[in-house]
Amino acid sequence: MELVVERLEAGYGEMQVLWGVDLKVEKGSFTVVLGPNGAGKTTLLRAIMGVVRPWRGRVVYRGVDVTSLPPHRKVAMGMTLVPEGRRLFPELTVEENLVLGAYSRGFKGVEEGLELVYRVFPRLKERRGQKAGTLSGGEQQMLAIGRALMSRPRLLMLDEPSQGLAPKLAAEIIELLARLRDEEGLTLLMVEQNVAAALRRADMVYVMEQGRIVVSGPPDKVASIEDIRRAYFGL
Amino acid sequence: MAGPLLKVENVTKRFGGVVALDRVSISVDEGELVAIIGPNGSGKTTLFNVINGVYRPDEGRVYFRGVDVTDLPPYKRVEMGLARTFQIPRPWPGLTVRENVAVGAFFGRARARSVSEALEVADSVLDIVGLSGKADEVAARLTVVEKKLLELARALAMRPKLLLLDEIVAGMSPSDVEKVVDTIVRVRDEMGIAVVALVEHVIRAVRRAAERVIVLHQGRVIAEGAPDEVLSNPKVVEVYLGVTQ
Amino acid sequence: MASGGGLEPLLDTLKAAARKAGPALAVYLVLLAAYFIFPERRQLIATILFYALLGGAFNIFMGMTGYVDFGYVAFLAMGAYGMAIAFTYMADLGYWAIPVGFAIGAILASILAGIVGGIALRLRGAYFAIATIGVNEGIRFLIEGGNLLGGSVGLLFAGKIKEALGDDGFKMITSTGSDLILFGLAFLTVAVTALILSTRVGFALQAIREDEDAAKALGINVTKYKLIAFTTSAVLASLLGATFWSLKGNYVEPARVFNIHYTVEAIIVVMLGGAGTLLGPLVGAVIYQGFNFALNTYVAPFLRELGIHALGIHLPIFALILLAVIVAMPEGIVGYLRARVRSRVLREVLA
Amino acid sequence: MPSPLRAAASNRAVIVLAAIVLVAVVAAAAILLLRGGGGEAETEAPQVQQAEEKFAGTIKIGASLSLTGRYSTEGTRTLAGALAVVEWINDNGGVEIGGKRYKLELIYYDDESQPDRVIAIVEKLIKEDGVKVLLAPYSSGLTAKAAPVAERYGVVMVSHGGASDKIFQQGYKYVVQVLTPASRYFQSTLDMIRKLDPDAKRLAIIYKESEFARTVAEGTREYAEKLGFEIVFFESYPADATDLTPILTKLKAAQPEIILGGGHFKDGVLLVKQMKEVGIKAKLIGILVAPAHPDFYKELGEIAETIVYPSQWEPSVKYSPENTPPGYEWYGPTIEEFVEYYNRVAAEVLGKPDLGLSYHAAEGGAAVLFIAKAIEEAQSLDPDRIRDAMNKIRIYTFFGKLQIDPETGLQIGHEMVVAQWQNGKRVVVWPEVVAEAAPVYPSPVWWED
Amino acid sequence: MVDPALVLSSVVTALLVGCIYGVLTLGLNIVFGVLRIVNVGFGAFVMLGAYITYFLYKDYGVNPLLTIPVSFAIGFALGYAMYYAAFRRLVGAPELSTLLATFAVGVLIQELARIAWSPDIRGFTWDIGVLELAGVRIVYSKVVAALSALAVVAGVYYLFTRTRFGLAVRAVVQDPEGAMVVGINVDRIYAVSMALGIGVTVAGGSILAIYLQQGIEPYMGIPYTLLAFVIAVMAGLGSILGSLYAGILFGFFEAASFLAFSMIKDALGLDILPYVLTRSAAFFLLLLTLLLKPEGLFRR
Repeated sequence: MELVVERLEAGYGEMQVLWGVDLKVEKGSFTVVLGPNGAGKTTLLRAIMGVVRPWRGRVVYRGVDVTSLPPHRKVAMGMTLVPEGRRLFPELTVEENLVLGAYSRGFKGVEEGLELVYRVFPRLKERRGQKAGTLSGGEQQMLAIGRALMSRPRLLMLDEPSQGLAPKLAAEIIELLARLRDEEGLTLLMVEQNVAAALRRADMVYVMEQGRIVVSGPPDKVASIEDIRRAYFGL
Repeated sequence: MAGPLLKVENVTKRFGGVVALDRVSISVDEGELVAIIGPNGSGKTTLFNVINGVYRPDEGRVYFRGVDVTDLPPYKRVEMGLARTFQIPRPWPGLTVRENVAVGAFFGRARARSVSEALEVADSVLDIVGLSGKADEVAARLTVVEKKLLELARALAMRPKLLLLDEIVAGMSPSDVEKVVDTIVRVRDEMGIAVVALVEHVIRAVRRAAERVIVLHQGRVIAEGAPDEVLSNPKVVEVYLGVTQ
Repeated sequence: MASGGGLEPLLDTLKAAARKAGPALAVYLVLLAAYFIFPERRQLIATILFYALLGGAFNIFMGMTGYVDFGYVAFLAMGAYGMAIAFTYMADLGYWAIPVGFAIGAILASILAGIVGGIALRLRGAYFAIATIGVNEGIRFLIEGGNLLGGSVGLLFAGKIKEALGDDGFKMITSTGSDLILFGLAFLTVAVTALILSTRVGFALQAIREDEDAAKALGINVTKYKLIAFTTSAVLASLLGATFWSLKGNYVEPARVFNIHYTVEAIIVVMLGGAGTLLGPLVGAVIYQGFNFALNTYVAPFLRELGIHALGIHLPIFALILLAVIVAMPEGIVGYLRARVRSRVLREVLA
Repeated sequence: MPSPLRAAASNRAVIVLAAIVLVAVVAAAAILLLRGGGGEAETEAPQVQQAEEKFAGTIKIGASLSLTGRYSTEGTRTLAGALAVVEWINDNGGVEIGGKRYKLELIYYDDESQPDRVIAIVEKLIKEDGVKVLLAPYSSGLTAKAAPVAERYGVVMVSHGGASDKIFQQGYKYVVQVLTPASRYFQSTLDMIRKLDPDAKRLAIIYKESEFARTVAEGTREYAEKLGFEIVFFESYPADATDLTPILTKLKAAQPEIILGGGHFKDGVLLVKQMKEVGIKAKLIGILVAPAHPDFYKELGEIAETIVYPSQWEPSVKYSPENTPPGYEWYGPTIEEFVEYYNRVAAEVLGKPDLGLSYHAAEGGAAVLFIAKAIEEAQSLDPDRIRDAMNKIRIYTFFGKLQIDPETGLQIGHEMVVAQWQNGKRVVVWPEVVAEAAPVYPSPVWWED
Repeated sequence: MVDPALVLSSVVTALLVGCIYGVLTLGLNIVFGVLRIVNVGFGAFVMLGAYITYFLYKDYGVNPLLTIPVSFAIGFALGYAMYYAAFRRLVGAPELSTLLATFAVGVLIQELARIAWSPDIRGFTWDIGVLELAGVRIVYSKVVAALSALAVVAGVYYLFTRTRFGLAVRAVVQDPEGAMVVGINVDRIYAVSMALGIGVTVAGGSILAIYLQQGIEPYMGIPYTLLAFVIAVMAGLGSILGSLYAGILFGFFEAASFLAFSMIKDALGLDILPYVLTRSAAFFLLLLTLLLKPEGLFRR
């Protein structure tokens, strides 16, 4: 198991958001968490990463209990999060953003890292000297993923990578992630709303509602998936 | 009152070189429930902000209740009966739910004359949206859906003539969507408020409630009419639903 | 509402205001009683009142809007100068010089509030704080450098008060008279604060404090309400400055009346007690001044007896306590209690 | 996270506890703060203390002094000086009233150099501690705050560190002064220059922008014009100026022969130092306050040479019973005795053996002397009788002549001495009767590079 | 009417004193730029630096220049400790809390200094000669102080723009959460930045002491706090090189307005105080800056 989450509870201030989430991510898999706004998907990723401190429960990464480690330690261990809203450094150049991705490695292997990212996202190479804040939405998303790749992660977590993107672009991004999984041996854990594109590639699906996992299983085995899709999008 | 409640006439709005709205004209009658749909970046939010006065259009005029409000600041329009909710709810986190709504009752068209009056209004509106049980809770502690309902209540407490709803059902679970849409329809029916809702994804909600749908694409109105008719319009399917289907 | 008359909402408002004002008024009444029962502590009580009012008037703006006006002391200075001008140049008015002095001070303060408000209220956070410091220092150095109103020497006018009010009048107004005016100001401040809290103004201000952009987008005329609070706070501060520094102290010196130290003390009083609450500044002032007075006049001599010569040791101690309060109870003592008290009655008392 | 129920329970316990503690603290504080010494104030007669056989009782003098804050340097020395004289008087039989001898006691509190503290302290001294006479706080500003309180309670207050003239123009009845007022600070210096060099004409005045220095500067200008000087430069600088070079360059251009000015210690040192840097040369440079401080030379070294300053008092001044002027009566310790007591008090009572002696100390001591003399003359502790007695006092002390203007309480007897740094020492050079040495004039090539 | 020597002297002073202002403001600006904390207790740290130089020079004969790194190290340690003792919990807290907390720390340091070193005003003389230039005398120690100030600014600039630490700091400033997820120990960056800011402030105090050599006392830093605020706003809160530019500009502004007010006074025979009015003008300049260019004059 790449990642095991057990009875995870977390929240902000006095407000509890996660009410005991159990989740397993298999090595090399593409796991997707679905759910409406406010279900706690983002909080789940933030708690796994340690951006918010879990209240209770455990997060085990590759057999090591990492529940209370700070994010920078987790990045060093191979976990990386592409956060909601991308969280780029808008005043820094594209390349500076990418270089910072290798921070946890003490900036080792920056050259190879950049090579990889520019191979995957040729657009970024064209814009390497441009400030990140001036990129288009799609390019920013590429940069966010590229920056995450710079830390050479083994587990890549993504928070709504399709947010704000045209459906076509969103689908492309997801295809690309799937390719990365296949080529680079990444494990992917993704939180999404754009169900259709996500489901096509997922190995395992969890559906969250109000801070709890309500349905889980492989996409084709979860009987209600179609219903969910219809329910959310009316299509 | 003669004429439509809201009339947007040939409005153009540019940001730098980008044309966000390109000669958009729409009108809304009293008590009507209109949905404006369109993909991200189609200009929906810009149109909203032109209507409520956050942006001033580069060209064109906006009329509300027969008055040219193009140059009026937002608060004046609110006093005339325009209320809105936010896509990402923004209640005042430190105030209680009741207090949040009471602020609404003080401003807008309602203009409560005393605190007790404002709180009365607040309680009655909270009843309508089904938040009475949380009245004494601090707003920060509500769930996302509850915050959206709170925003709706706050807007209603202003006794608006026209309610602008920005993505109110986005990302809600199906049961919540149903609940909220029912509430909106009920409010419209009981209070006679015209509603303009922005909707990006949740077409189901549009089908369920809207009487008229306006489709925006790249800053232009590309279709308008009854929901079923518009949603089956091939042009709309192409630009709006895109490659997904 | 059925009658449509204006009386019912007014009564409602007054009732709500009275409920809010009750606890603070009660504490002031206790202080007033203490003032008469313990004549040897009148100046201590007056000093506590000064700080309670310093915090109270400050609180109307800062507590309700979240803006920190570092140049706040300038409003006290306006009041102090107003009263000083009245006596220095219009001593033949006799007792009328007092209301005239208050009026000049209040007018100066509201003009200043209008100008500063118009310029600086557009700024937020640290920028606003620094801009207001700038205004305060700018005026001070203008008075000194331009040699206006006595320049850096300031106006000393005890003699003029004697001239206007006679010897007995002087004694009365510089002691009991000004102390009682302070009490009057205290009641006024509480009443005004309670009234604001009980009307749309208070709701608007709280909304602005919580999220100014949301308030604006919701149709609240943000500028107007900020200015109302700012000016109210300024005028009350000017009355305080006129009373405590001019009527009681008879001496207005720019280096003192524009001293930022008083702003910091106002913040301390408010923060100790709790921002945005009526009881807060009062509690803060009692603790701040009481603590100071006790340490200074009882503990320090006691230590001296023991042979410990640490002059002013209470200041670093106080700084540490302050730091601890900020880190552990950011909402102040009253705020801290309110957030943790479940009883509704008690919560209302603490509000 | 503890369970909500448990949390609520523990919360309640904490609140109850907090409430109890709060109530207890408030009650204790209220009792402590408000109880006061009501009983004491009623006792009109001096209190009898059995322990001290020698004395029939104690007379309390009160003081609000700046032991911390911006006047703490001066305040601490004032305290030591006042305590030194109190001890000297007690060692020499105390104060006599009606054939009985009373011990003096100084009750003092720290006012942190804050005017608003002064008010409460002065009242406490009068009402609770039952003091009969007050020493004013240090500085004119604080004295101006304390004066109305003393006035309202009808207690005599002696100003020793408030040189302001203004306070004495307010018609206060109970406020009197023992030091030379600011407006006369440079008078003796100007007299000296006139005598030494009747041809000197061009005078520059540069002062710190403050009430005190401005009063001095204006008094100097007025007196200098009377003596026929031409004022070629008259300007001020702010208290916290970082660099005075520009203003000094301008002063240099005015080509003065004599420069008088300064304000307080800090800016005075800076002023002199930068005068050298800018290369100003003059026949005589007189600076307020700063040169009187022993550290002045320590910091400036040779730059301080030949700097002249007006002083309320110098340890080396030769006031003695022998040169008592006619019409005056010698009273109190000799200078040697004063210095001895001062050093002992500083070391033993205040725990500061290295507290340098300055004129502030002498001022504090002089105020105590003036009070003691007045009580003996009045033969009473009644404020009005003390105040009346003060009008008649003409004494000569280690501090020099003391005599007040009966109408205003302003000091008219005491004169400034003029001192000069010569070879690393402060030397009294004027007036001639009490001078140690002749002034060096003109300053022989004031600064050579 | 205007004496050329006066003008030249004003220019030189403006330049020299401007560098000092610049380095002082820099200390304030680092803390604000990274942690968004306005250090109201600023003056206390300046005072600390001045005392360090004073004691090392007076008691141990250390060359004052060498005391600058010592001050920096002490300030660095102090800032680091302060962060973990109190300010860690205040990152992101409302302005008021941080303003008061820094104020309390300032009072604490000042009062401890007063108790430890007495309120006496101290000074020293480090005379390394004078340069005479066209009738204007320039003291070498001032030049040395100004050059040290430039060196400190240059060092900090290099650190923030040319090193990977600097890159990480800028990342944290722009998006703390983004920095967190790329593996930056944000807490550590805050701590080091606070340490750096306080270190530069204390070192600035040493430089100031070399410049003035006089008036060292526990409360000496207070006026510099206000001044540094004004200059920081002109620089743009958080701007590094801007601090220096604004410092020098402010030096020139002071000199120019002094000359202007002097001329007005002489020409019109007004009873005004030019040097004091200069201060007034400075604060109105501050307001004007805030009004017209709130992001500062030197913000790119």
